[in-house]
Amino acid sequence: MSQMDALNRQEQMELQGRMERKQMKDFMNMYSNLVQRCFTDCVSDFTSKSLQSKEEGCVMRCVDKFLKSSERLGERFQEQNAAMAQQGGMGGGR
Amino acid sequence: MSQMDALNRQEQMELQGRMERKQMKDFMNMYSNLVQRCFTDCVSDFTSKSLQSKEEGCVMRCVDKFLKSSERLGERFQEQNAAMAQQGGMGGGR
Amino acid sequence: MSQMDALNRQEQMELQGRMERKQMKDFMNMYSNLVQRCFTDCVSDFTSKSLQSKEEGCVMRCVDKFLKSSERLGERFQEQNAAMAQQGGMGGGR
Amino acid sequence: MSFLFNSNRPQPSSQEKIAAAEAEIEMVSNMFNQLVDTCTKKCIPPTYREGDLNKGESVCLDRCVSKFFEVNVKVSEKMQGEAAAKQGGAVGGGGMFGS
Amino acid sequence: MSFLFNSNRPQPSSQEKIAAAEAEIEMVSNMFNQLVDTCTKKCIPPTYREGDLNKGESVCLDRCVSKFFEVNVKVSEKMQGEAAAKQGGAVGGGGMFGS
Amino acid sequence: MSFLFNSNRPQPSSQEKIAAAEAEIEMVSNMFNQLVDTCTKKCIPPTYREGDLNKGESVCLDRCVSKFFEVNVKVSEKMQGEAAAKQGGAVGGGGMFGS
Repeated sequence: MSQMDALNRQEQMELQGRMERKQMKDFMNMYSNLVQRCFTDCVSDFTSKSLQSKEEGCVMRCVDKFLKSSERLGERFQEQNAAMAQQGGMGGGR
Repeated sequence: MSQMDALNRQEQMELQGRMERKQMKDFMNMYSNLVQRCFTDCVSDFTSKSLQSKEEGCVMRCVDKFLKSSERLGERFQEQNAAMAQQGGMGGGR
Repeated sequence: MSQMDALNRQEQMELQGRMERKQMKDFMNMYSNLVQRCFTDCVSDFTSKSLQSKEEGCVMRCVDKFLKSSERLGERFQEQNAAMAQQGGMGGGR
Repeated sequence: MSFLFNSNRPQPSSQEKIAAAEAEIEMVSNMFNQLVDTCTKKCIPPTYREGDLNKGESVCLDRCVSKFFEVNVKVSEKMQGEAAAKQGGAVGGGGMFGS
Repeated sequence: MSFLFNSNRPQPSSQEKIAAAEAEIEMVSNMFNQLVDTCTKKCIPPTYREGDLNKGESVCLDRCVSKFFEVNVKVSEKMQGEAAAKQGGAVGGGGMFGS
Repeated sequence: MSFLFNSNRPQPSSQEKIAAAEAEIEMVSNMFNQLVDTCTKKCIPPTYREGDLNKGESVCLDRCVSKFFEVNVKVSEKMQGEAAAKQGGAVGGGGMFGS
């Protein structure tokens, strides 16, 4: 990131602390989006109060698929971001 | 909450201050979600610039129903959370 | 804003600093909502990896229209807010 | 939206005063963001045949703002009524962490 | 959701302890907000013929909470399993800024 | 997205530098979160017959990322153009609290 180079040691540590808090927050958001999405897509029967095995299977596959999607998207994102940085375009490269 | 026990008096006060700010933020979010939801569901006629009485009635019942839902969901949530804590499962008990 | 009058010079500067950070955050949110919205509405063909000229045109018009909408909504919002403040109603006037 | 910020404390500290002012600005700003989101969904069809706002869209946006404010007034009056009915307790709604 | 907060560091500072407690409360609060959002969408039709919850809506909400917790347990178990499979590394999921 | 952070001030303080770096990271992180949201909606049908990504889904995700970046470039160029047209004022868009 263009402006990070200009940070001294202490500033970098402060930034890292904030990033760790942000990472935890991002993880929590990702987790609750995942739950909400898989719940919404897989659970629609409210005639009973426990999860049907069909619903549970759907939720498990949904989580699985979502994690794999995120991973793949993360890889592609970083490739594109790196390519962009080399071209000196948007996105600011390290 | 498992880790709150470990906080000393001063830390608890700091945490409480943050929680009060969070509570106000949560309330504001709840309020604006409520407005957005009831507006979206009840107001669809833009041939006039004032609220029709039919729309107003719908908004009032929507708010009413939403508050009652939240209250009921809050009660059930706390019951489940307490039950979960007793089982020593997810959710971390006081 | 009703309570801002009560702030002294130093408090106002602190508040202004926070507002600048908030403004930047708001701008980033606006920007990413705009991208997401125009992408979602205009790009639906994933048989190729580059943007079709039809899609690009749609995105450009979408951005254009969205910026004009926001501007118009901003004007109306401030008029209403000012009118409200004069009536001493909700919204708190300067 | 000043009903939200009636503090009973005698002498607010600097940080409290800044936080209150910040919260008030955030409330207005939140409301504006919701308005943009809601009214563009109501008034702008996702086809984008031209970049300009046409007459119908412009009028719809203006009326949408007007109705959105009216709904806000109605809702906040109702919530104040509810809060008052619970005899002046803090406006807590469905809050989970009521003190 | 304590599995998220297993820190290996020996002596957390005051700020770290407060941040951890805050994160835990936020996790529960987030979950509640999602629950409200999800379950009202599932159980409350957008017609609002009356302001009270009718029998069907009430029962639906209760069951929705129950199922929502069950789904949370299943998902968190699965994620813990995944994290453990990657031999105890930090739970990072699709995180971009893994240290 | 460095066009957002062209500050004219001579000597930024430590806090300003950290805030700027933080904002830049947040911008990228926001963009990624939006990408995940948008592309999974476009490419993953809500049926979940299997947990793995099938060929069609994988290819769709890859192309979606590519198009999402292209759209970002186009949009940011357009916004820069607009900002420049308003002769180099702060990029404010529809901001409410312009200084």
